[in-house]
Amino acid sequence: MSQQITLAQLKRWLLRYADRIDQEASYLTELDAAIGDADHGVNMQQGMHKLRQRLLNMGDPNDAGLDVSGFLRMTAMTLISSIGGAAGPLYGSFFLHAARTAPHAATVDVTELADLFRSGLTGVRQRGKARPDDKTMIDALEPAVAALEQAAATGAEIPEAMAAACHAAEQGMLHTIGLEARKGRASYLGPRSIGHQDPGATSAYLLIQTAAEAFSENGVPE
Amino acid sequence: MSQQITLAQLKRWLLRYADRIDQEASYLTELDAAIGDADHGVNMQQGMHKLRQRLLNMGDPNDAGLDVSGFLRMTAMTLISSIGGAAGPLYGSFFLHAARTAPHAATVDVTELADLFRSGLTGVRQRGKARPDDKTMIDALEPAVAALEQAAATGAEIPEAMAAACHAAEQGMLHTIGLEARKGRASYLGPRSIGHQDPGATSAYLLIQTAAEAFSENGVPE
Amino acid sequence: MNTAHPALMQKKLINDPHDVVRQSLEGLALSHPHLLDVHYDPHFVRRIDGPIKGKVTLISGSGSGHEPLNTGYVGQGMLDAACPGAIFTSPTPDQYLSALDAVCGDQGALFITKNYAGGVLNIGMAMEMAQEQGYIVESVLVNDDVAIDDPKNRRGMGATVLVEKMAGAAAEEGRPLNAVTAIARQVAAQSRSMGVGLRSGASPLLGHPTFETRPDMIELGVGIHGERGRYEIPLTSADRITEMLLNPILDDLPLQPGDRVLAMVSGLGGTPLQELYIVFRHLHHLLEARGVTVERRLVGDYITSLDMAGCAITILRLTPELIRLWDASVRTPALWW
Amino acid sequence: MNTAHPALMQKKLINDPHDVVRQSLEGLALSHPHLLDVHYDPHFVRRIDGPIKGKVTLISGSGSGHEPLNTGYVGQGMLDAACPGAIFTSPTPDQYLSALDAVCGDQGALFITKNYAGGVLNIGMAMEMAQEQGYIVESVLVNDDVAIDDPKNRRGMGATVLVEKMAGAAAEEGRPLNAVTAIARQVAAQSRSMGVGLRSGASPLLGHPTFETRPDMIELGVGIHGERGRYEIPLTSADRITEMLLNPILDDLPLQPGDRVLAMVSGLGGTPLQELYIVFRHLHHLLEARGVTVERRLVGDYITSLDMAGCAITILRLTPELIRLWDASVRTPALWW
Ligand SMILES: Nc1ncnc2c1ncn2[C@@H]1O[C@H](COP(=O)(O)OP(=O)(O)O)[C@@H](O)[C@H]1O
Ligand SMILES: Nc1ncnc2c1ncn2[C@@H]1O[C@H](COP(=O)(O)OP(=O)(O)O)[C@@H](O)[C@H]1O
Ligand SMILES: [Mg+2]
Ligand SMILES: [Mg+2]
Ligand SMILES: [Mg+2]
Ligand SMILES: [Mg+2]
Repeated sequence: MSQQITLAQLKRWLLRYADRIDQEASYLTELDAAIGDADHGVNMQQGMHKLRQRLLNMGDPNDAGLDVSGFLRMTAMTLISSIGGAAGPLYGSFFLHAARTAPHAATVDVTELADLFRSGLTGVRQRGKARPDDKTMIDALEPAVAALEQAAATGAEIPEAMAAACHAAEQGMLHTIGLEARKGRASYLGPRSIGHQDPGATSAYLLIQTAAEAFSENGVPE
Repeated sequence: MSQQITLAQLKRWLLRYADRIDQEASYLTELDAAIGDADHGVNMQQGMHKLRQRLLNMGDPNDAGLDVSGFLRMTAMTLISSIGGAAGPLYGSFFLHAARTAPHAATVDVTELADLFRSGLTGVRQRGKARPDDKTMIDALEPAVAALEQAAATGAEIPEAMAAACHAAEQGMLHTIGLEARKGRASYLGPRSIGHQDPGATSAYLLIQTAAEAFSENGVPE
Repeated sequence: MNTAHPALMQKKLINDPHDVVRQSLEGLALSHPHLLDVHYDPHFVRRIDGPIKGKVTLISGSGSGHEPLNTGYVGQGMLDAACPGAIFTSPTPDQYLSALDAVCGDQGALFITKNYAGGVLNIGMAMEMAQEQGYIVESVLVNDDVAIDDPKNRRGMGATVLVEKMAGAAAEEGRPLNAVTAIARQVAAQSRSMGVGLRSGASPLLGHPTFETRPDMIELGVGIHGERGRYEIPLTSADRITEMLLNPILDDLPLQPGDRVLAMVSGLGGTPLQELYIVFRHLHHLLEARGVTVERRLVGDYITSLDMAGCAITILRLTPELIRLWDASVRTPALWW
Repeated sequence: MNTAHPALMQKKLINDPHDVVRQSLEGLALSHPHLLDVHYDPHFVRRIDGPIKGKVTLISGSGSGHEPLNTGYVGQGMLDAACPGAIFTSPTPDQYLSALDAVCGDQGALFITKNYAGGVLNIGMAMEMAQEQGYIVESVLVNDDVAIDDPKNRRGMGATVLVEKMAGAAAEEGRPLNAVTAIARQVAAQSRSMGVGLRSGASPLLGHPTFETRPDMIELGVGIHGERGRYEIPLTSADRITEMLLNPILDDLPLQPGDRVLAMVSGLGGTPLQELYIVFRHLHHLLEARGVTVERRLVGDYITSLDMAGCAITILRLTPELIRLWDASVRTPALWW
């Protein structure tokens, strides 16, 4: 059997993401101050704080009777009800759509992971109607998912596949600097949005990055 | 007969004061910004601008049928109706009371001048209820009038008497720097008013200074 | 805090920056105990006398920091509830749903939101959930900001106040949901706005101004989220700025001689009334010079962007019906007649 | 302009700084054509329906820059006329006299002014001239600012709004001059205020802020003329600041459990409503904790100091009669119920 990502790892991912968001909140907010409304870090922190509380209260997700799909769905609902702004529904849609594709099982393998990430991305795209190069979180997520899919197709193990996804997300995030925004608040600035890194692409990169970290460690106890 | 100050000289005095106020308006306003409400220069400019217009429209005061008393009264009414704030009624009272003491004649000598300045000062004191060392225009006017009186009593000619008054006004103005205000807006600052020169004492010094200039020149045509 | 520019740090009358929205709502509730009731977690502000039978329910939502919008427009003749999000952050779907549960009468509900990605996405989710629960709901998107060329991408600005007032009056008259929705859409369609920022405001969570303007420059085409404008232009006279705000509005909403309008000048939070009157003065002159009658007017802080200095102009083309709805009695913290 | 500190230069929506007062009045007139009429040179703003037979006439004056005070309080149930001086400059006696000529009915007039040297001196001259011309006039000086120890030297602050409202209601009821004057004096005597400034405003004529605050310091005990406060103190929480504003008020106006008050928080022009609510919230808690009932309340920009950031608290001890006068109908640009 190929390597599996456990529910415990999914949980560790999101706890780690919550911590990373706390660390980077003012950075994200400053990025948003440059081309948006200076709230992205705060919004994400608010949502991830709520999610952390739920995750910690939940104990072992298996004992809580959750499978991967249910776990992702719970994550989605929590984020939707606590982030607000553009990021809330978008990250919410990511997890909601991922949950739809995710197996009703306690683990996922790399192919399933790629599928559910793709599905999540489709959710973000359907909800937000943004396309690549619109200077949004899509620009980090799309290359990450593509890299993950490719790695999975070529039989890569999880750490390797996630490292590729993480690298692609980072490139995508950096690529937003040169773009003129066509979606979201930054689009109101027109050409003045060029030269600034998109805050949502940055938080999306951190999401992939923490996933890469959490999915590559094995059996580390909570 | 002793030296006389003519109506033409009185007129020249106030025109000169109007010009000096224009030059020093922002200085006076900055002084007021430090311990008051940043309007003294503007207020004085407003009033002296109105007065200048009247003086220029009037032509020769003698032809306008004015004596010294009437001339000072017209000045008072103009300032009262156009300066506002504390300075309007106070400078207005100065000229109103001076007019009461001034002769119904076309000229005044140095003793009469000292009398009418004293009377003007009394007007300011009655209206504003301030005493010396309260950090107000009184602190420039009081020593100036005293010096003028003393010079007149010792038989000084006008230029000499006015030079003494001007010097005393300047000393009085500078003396306000060390004082804590007890009257006017600066009093609200309490001890924080110390170390700043009083704007009203400064405009009062300029009033005496321009008088000294105008009364010492003879027969310069308008 | 922007320690690099201590002189530019923004001092505020707040306690913990994270408590600003909640404590401000508590103060609002205490300021208007006879008009409003505030619910916390999730946050919404409701008319004290709702739900009202036979009346369409109006619910509006937006980020905090635009006060009095929207919480100040809750009351008779206007909103049944307002959902305040975090600062500059659209409220979440469950705020809308909780408000709906609390105030929805028997005639369905209209959601009003400004056209921002966050507003649209959250309202969209709220609508889906409300419909799943059996509610009859409609929504209107306000997109009056002509600083943005593409109408579909235009931000909602001052027209929001006008939509809420006129749709509120229509609801109060007992008109059905489709009619109230049509009024709201009509007001939105006939309104245009444009704003200018002279000095950045500061979000309490940021602690310093969102951006710095250069000494002689100002921001033309700002929204109400403290962001920079579409263009940076040299500071000029109030009259000239008024023209630069009105012209793009008129390019987009061609007014004919004889047309009657509501003209609104809203301060952005840090500009005194004195200056708003100076802008309104010239705006009035410009409109009357085109033969347009300024039939109704609103000058003051009605939709703000925290403590940004500047203002926004909104023009609404009126019909006799809209005038009647505007004049109808209203009793809210911020509009009362 | 403060060229040494270009970043601190204050940008404003004005044309020529010398035209600010006049153009702002023109904008006010256009904003409220059904309520007000503005007279220029000398400047005064009058009720459109005055003079009113059988009613005592109320005239208030103060420098410009405190908007909506006083021009925004002209109308039914409040002032018959307001005389706006230059910015921060008390109006001249002939402004009062021209206003008197225009609006005085047959019951005499009450002049209301804040207790500043300029206010007192100009009103004094106006009274003398009016009496010479045969008018029956009274005056009331408002001196509610407890930042100044000596009551005789205290500035007039927020109590001015309350005096104008309640004396206005008494006049509208047809009470005679001595009774209206007594009400006005009672309100003034039972009111106390204290203000805090977080950031200096800027007079258009100065072009830059009146003063600079140090990064972590604020000004406690400011008036409404853009001046520094009585004390410079470190920036602290809204709750703590509220206590520092309320305590000196209570030292001077000892309230007993069971007392009923009107509590007002007025922004100084550059502080958003959001923060005023946070101050009001704690003010309310503090008063109720002492057993004092906050019976009436007013939160918003009612008496300002151009674009200064900060606020002032005013507390008025109420009687049943004062409550009735407060609740009486009023129709002015800034207060309307
Ligand atoms: N339509 C969209 N599709 C995808 N991502 C979007 C869209 N609109 C905005 N975003 C993302 O959301 C980020 C901003 O999120 P946030 O600041 O939390 O919300 P808001 O813009 O409402 O203040 C942007 O940086 C961008 O990456
Ligand atoms: N009671 C007073 N007696 C004499 N002079 C006074 C008195 N009050 C104020 N002044 C003078 O007036 C000056 C301020 O004038 P100005 O700034 O024009 O008026 P305001 O204080 O009303 O703004 C002070 O600097 C002071 O010299
Ligand atoms: Mg944002
Ligand atoms: Mg002054
Ligand atoms: Mg936002
Ligand atoms: Mg003054």
